[in-house]
Amino acid sequence: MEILHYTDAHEEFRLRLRGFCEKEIIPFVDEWEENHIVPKQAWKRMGEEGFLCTAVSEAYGGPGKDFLYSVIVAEELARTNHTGLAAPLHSDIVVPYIESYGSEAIKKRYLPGCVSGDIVTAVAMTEPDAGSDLAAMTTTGVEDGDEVEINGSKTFITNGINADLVVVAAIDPTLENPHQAVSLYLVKDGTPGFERGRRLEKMGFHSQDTAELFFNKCRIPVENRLGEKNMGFVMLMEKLQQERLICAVMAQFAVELIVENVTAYLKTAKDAMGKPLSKYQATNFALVEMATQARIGRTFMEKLVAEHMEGRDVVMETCMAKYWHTDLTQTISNRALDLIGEEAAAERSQILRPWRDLRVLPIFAGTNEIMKMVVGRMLQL
Amino acid sequence: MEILHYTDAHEEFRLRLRGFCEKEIIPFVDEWEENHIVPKQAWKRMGEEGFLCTAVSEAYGGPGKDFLYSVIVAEELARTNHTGLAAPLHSDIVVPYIESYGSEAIKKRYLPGCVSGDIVTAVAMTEPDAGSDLAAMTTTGVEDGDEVEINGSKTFITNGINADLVVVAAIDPTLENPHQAVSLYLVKDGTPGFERGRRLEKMGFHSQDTAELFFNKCRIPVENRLGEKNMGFVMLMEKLQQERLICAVMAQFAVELIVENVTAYLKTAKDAMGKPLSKYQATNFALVEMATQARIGRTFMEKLVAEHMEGRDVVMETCMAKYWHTDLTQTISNRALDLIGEEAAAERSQILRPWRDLRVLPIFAGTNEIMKMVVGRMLQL
Amino acid sequence: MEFTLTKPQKEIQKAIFEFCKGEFDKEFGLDCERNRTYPNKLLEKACDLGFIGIHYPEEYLGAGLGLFEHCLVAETLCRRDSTLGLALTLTASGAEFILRSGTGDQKDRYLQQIAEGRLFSAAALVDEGLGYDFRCLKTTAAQENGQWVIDGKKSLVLNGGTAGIYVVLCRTGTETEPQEKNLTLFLVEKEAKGLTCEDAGTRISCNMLTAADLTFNQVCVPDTSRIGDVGDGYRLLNRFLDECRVVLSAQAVGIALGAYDRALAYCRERVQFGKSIGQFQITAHKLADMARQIEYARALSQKAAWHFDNGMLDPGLAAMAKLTAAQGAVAVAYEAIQLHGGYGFMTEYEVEHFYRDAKFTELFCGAGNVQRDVIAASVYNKKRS
Amino acid sequence: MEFTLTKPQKEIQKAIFEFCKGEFDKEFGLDCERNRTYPNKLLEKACDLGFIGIHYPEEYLGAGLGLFEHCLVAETLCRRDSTLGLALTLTASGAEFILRSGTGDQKDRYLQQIAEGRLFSAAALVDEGLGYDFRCLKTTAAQENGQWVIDGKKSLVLNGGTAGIYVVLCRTGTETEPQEKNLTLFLVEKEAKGLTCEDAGTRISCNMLTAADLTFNQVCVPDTSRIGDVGDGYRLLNRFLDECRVVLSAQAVGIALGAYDRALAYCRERVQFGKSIGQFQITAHKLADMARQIEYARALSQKAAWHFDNGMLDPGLAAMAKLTAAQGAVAVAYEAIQLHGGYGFMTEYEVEHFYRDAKFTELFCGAGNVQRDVIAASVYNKKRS
Repeated sequence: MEILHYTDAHEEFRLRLRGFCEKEIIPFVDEWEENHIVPKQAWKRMGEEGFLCTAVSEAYGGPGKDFLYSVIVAEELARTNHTGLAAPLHSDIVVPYIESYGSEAIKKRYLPGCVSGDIVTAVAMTEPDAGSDLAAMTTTGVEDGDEVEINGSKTFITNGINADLVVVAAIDPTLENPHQAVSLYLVKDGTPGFERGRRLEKMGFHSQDTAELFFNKCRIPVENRLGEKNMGFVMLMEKLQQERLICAVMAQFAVELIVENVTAYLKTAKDAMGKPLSKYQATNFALVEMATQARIGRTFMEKLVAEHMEGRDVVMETCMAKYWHTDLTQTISNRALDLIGEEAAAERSQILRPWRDLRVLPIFAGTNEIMKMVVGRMLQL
Repeated sequence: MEILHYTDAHEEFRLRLRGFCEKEIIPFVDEWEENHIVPKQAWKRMGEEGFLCTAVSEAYGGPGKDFLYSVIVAEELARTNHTGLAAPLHSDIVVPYIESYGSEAIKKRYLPGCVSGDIVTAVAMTEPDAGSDLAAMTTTGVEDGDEVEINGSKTFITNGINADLVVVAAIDPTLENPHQAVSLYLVKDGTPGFERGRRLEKMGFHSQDTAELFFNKCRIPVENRLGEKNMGFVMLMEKLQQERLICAVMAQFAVELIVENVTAYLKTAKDAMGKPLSKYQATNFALVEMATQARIGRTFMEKLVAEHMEGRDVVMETCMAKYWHTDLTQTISNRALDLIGEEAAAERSQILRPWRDLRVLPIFAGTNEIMKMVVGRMLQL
Repeated sequence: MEFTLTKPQKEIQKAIFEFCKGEFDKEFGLDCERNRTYPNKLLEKACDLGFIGIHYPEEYLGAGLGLFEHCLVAETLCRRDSTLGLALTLTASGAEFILRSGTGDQKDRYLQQIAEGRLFSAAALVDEGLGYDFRCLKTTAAQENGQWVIDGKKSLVLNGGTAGIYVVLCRTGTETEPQEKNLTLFLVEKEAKGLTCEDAGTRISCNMLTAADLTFNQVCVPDTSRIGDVGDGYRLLNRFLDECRVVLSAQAVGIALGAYDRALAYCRERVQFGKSIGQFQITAHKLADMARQIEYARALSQKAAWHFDNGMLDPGLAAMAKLTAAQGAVAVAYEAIQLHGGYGFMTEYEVEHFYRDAKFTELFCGAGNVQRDVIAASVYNKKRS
Repeated sequence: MEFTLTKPQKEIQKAIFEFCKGEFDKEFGLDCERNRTYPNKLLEKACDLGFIGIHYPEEYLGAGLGLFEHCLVAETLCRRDSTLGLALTLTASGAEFILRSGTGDQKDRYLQQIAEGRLFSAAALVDEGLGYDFRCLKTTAAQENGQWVIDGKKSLVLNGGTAGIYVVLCRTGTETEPQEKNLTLFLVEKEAKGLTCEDAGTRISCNMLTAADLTFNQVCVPDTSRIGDVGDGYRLLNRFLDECRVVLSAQAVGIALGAYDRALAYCRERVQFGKSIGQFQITAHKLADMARQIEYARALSQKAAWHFDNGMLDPGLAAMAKLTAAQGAVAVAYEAIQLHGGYGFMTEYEVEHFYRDAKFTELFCGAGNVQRDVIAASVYNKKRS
């Protein structure tokens, strides 16, 4: 039985994207890693080819395709062995806030650009002192008349440098309960008082422009608010399922790529007597175990994708998957290095980059500890 | 999406079986564990109620139902927290050899009894010096005229004492290659030269009568041979998928029962201040992790059941599942004891028995190391 | 630093190996466990040879040696037979309270008999259903005209029913007082009126020792039965638990060694696919990881014992040694079973009871999370060198 | 047994802590690593203070102390800054061959310069693509009129390109001869004609040190450059690997300690949900397990060093110490990152480079399965006491 049903249209899309990655992404990945950023042009090309925001409806310039297209984009991008061109973040995490909660005017104004790649988006939640504890947020959004003034700073913002449009979470300082005081605002590049801090140096994700953002008396029109005032937390909650599912999907594909690569490496590499390393029993069993975990992970991931597409509430299961799948990336990538040995310590081995990049998966989009807290609550433990 | 589709008929069957277990099994489990055997009468009752050999076709007195009924039996029996009444072994592992390979006469003679519970079956493969290495088998089957003489000994035979009919693997001593020399024979209780050795004392599985079997100039009619002469290994291979799948299914249900029980225990037990132990963060996270593993295991198991029912070749996947799921029973049962602490060391805690019983799962029906060898070969590592 | 046993220590080890060779019998051990009968003769011999209570002062028939030597005895006995080894080294459970904190009179009264194996002792600490949480304990002791009256229930007390004396942890202060102040320890003799022991049934292992649930109903003891000061129970309890955990770590190391010895021997003999299974890399690596786990667990266990003898044992180190050694023993015995294949699950091949005994050491005196709480408390506010 | 450092050892530890406090600078270290520039001045100071080559004989400016003290230096430096610590203690890679097996002339020629930090050395052992399999090595040395002519390729040689001397493992016997007989070691100076070094690019860590692929094309060396006897290379290689693994285990322990120190400090300061995150049980338990892993890895590492100094080091013990300490360091640094949340992934919070440096110790000198092979070989035929 197949859990997911890919049509010919899906497969045609996948092949087109794969060709695009081979021609326009993979050859430039090392350069992007060097530069610690992906050129805007690459985003634009993705948009031109129809690889961004595949879910945005025709009304706003999108193709209005199903979630499987997002899964395909995540899978093919995973195979480019870099993280800078963070299309899933843009298409499946940030843009949905705009499409779900933006006013008609906002949607008409911004969504076509998001689809075309002219507008790169980012979401700004985390603050220096508000990581796992979002309620500790101190960035304020004070609405007066038809304007909102935003003050505060955000950190760890993916696409922080490239972003033309940022969804910013800010709190109403006049209210007691932070959970009922957060609103989401759209801040455009170039708005006075909106400044970008330094690009942050990281263990991995080198091709991705992670940065701090500062808002200093940053005034925006009130119509740039997404959804109801002070309903920010509710909106965040509503979007959690897809956000966490996408993390699990990315993790699963990363795992499969590593297993594929390390297996190929160890079947090719030979000992002094010409025996393939994969025939050493300890290595052989390790590869079997990794293949098994990848297969089990794939099945669970596919089931959640199917249920998500059916519109079912699988928030708890996606939290489980976010932690389980991202943890799996750690055991698998560490084991891959161990099996290859010293040569894996060189960047030229290509197996090292995913090990560096993936380390952040158990941390971002809600640490795995937070995932377990949420699941624990939902299980009423 | 549901991977498995249980009909009302399935559910009605499950409820009937659950009621039966509550009335006729659970109250006697402690006694059976004491006696190290399950009374024949219990097998008979299972048969009378239609809980044995649900897959055997009407032609031979069975109901000819689908594999989901076997899954239901495995699940409900798992909930009786004992292993003696090994219906899955009888119904889904041994009897299929008879139905698939027995002559019409043999099937007419024995299958109705297998269904009614008048005949309890066992399969005798393992020998003192032929465990993982079946090719080292030394039990011989020499056919002369219309009789076969079997000589040798077998060990670790489940239902060894209760068995009325045993499928015995024996080797033709005149042939070179053991893989082309094994035949399967049916030996009836009471056949001269067929003797049972001592019941083996074990770490767990106390209600199960594991024994040695001896064949000393044991002569049976040649028509008791299952299938072609010397095709034993091929027949074994053909049945491996279901055998290993059933192990994974049993393991999965054992895991779910433990998670359910330890969670209930820790939600009920309170510290000196009345705080439920499940609210201690370390315990809370442990329960979340166990629940997650159970859920992921369930998804993979269900997918394999569905594919098995579709008649697809998932031998490799079932080998993966046999090792992965039975290993999971070990981590889960050990963790359950750790979370409960000293009280779990007492048999009265009920959580101790599964820990003792399950230890054999990674060993029987092909050790998990053998599973990995097989998968490694199928992956062409 | 120095990483070898002294000559006398090596001799103790050797003496015990010989004792076990002569006195331990597999079938006998299995029978004792099956029938839940204690090997009294064996204990007597071990006592005569001075193995039991080797760390007791000479005046109480001990050898006046350290906990390190006692641990060496426990490790070696458990290695030869995990079940007999535990049975021989757990008869004095709770006696540490008397040894470390008892009055001269209490010592004179009990320690010698214990060292002779004529008297079993038991530590009755855990209240029914409360585990290692000693805040506002339910078992209480109230002073009534010069006596103490004890009421309460203790669960799963090892040696309960056979012990001649029980060291009982009671709350003598109010519920609202902190546990550091409201607990006191008392000695209760088995004949005490109002004390009833109910057998707790079979357990994961150590079934040749008894275990019982105790009920104290208006049990009166004189003030001279008090161990330590009133309200000093919690401090003494923790010192006791530290010592127990160090000994448990040594027992666990011995159990791991015994399981490893048997697995190694089996892997050398057992032939499958035309070669001894030890020749397969996957088997060799299992043995390598088993040996490695034993090596570091043993180093940590010995370090903890040495620290105890030098008066510098930190509760965190005791808990680390216990958790590491117990986990190691469980992992090693687990693989020992796996390496034995079907035989591993069979009683007669012994490794299965090494696995059960290993798990016992992991659960006894607090399982993983209890130990982690202790370690965390001791490291969190400390600067480590 | 004894489980404390001697007074002099404690003083060494203290002196290094002070040195680090005064000389180590986070930004400086990060810059060196970023720009792949070696901190020569820092090395000179460390040499002047006698920290480097502390285990060398006095005539070569060493302190004539043991490997234990050298390990203590390495552990302490790595704890303060894993990257600088590794950089300072890996410049003499391969020099152990000279120290342990070199001729008097070879020692006079090189050891002092090494101890002064004026000369880097490198061990060129691993043939391209062959890892730690030294059977019928492809790099050969043939005798031609009194000289040896070396041909072959070595991969990813640490200090390749900067080292003044290379210790090169060559096959001098036939392919059919066992490795125990057909290998020989030679000293090759960097100026040697026919030796070319190609930078291997950036690596997981230690980028302030160089690494290169070496090509030996008809490189001629006199017989006086031979280390040990002809055909004795394999034995010396293994002694060398044993020593390296013990030192690596100490570096790994230091790395783990450093990551732990930072995580602990962060958990005390960082407030979320109204309390410092160290107050959450799950955090406390992570810290407890980190501390425990460090404790046993350290005990094993120190035991191995002590065994080396007492001439009783078993290859299995060296491999156990290396694998245990490296795995521990990786696990501890991993959790240190996790406890830092998003900051853990950021370079400026340091723990990410501790994690990379920890992984380096796990991969260097043979990863897990290489170590397990060594351990298995040493335990399989041995009776353990």
